[in-house]
Amino acid sequence: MHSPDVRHVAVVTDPIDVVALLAAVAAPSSGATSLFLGTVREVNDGRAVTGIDYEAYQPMAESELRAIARETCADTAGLLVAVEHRVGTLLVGDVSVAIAVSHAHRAPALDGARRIIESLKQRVPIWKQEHYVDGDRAWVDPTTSGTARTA
Amino acid sequence: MHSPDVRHVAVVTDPIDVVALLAAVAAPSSGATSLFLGTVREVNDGRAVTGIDYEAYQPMAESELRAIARETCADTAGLLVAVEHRVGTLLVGDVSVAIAVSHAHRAPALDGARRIIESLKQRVPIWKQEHYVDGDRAWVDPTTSGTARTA
Amino acid sequence: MIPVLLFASYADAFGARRLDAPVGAPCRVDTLVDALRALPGGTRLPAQPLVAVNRTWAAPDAIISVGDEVALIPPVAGG
Amino acid sequence: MIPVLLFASYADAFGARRLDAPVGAPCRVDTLVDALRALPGGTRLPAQPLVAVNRTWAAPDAIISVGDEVALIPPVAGG
Repeated sequence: MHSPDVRHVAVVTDPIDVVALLAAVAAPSSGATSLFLGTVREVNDGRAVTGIDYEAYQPMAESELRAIARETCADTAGLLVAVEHRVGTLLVGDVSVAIAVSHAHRAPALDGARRIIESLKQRVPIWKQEHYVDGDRAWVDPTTSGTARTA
Repeated sequence: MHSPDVRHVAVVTDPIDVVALLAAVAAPSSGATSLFLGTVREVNDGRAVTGIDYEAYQPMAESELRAIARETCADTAGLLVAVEHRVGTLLVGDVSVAIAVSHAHRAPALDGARRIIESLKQRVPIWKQEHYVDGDRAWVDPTTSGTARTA
Repeated sequence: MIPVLLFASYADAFGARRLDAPVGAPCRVDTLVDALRALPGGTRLPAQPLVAVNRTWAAPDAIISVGDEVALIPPVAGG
Repeated sequence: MIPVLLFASYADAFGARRLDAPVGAPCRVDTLVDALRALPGGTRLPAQPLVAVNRTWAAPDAIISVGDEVALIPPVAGG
């Protein structure tokens, strides 16, 4: 399925280059760009977090991300999309996911970025294990609104 | 009115440094950042555009932008906001406005950026004169969904 | 005379970025607008142009005092 | 035996990132899950764990064929 509007999709281990992602959706026809960044924060569910290990089922994560991007572009003509998700050990403040969407007009660009992050959280096989200040670790399980402690 | 959540507001003539704006809203408490960029596009209302002159009532534009940022932060605890609007002669692809909003969670970050760009377009005294390929120029008048031709 | 700042299409209409409105302060905002409308180029103003006094939006019945910073604001088009 | 990929909390549960399910292909997805549940650590699986076949989400009644890439998918938590 050819889709030139999906400019870039990748699951990466290196830090995400946000400027490169914005450049990937830049076009003379674009009047608005929406960039969403997910970052590791220092507290989750009231516990102090020092970092997160992200793990992916790499080939399926990339194909699901690409499918989400294609479906979003198919529903809104003129969208350009670039997405990266990072895996590995991230520290507080690190960018875990970046979604760049451009369009001639602002509403489709803003709606597109929102749709992609919501879909990503529903169906892309990526997991995160939080590291806590006390040395404990737990896999985050959104289906139970919390975490499953390990070890 | 003291408002530490409004990290940065400015009307500038130099190119907008998007990375600096993102850094201005970075915080260990942030889990999501939404960046909105307005860019000059090559076509408006069916006419080929070569560039845009942006003009501002500089002190009022800054105070209105700051008021919008403060009101947005006042309504949603934990938002961090940074905004720049550029004035002067911009070419196709140049960033005219950048709005960075961060929050612990994604929905407030995304809603915040959208609210600020919508309010900006309603009440910040900034104007744009489009330059067309044929040499014509016109001030954009959103109240008539079009442009007022000059000279 | 009340000094008035002009911008964008209104500066083009009056051929100036600043002019003196032929009316004395204190006066209402809509009185100032009527005085501007009588000047050369003033017919190009819309029915109710926006006005800012001291960098804040002002209603038609707001009062302009001596020394206020007054600006006539064309339809805004930022972003 | 059907080889199955494991990730995250499921890899922790079984103590492996890949194992062979004691069931022959072709078989249904839910049959495979029942076979995994009988293995050491299998009681930690939820009632209906998600399964992907050839990197695509598979329903409980989907059929796994010889040579398919099968993965047991914990609740996803990307972003």
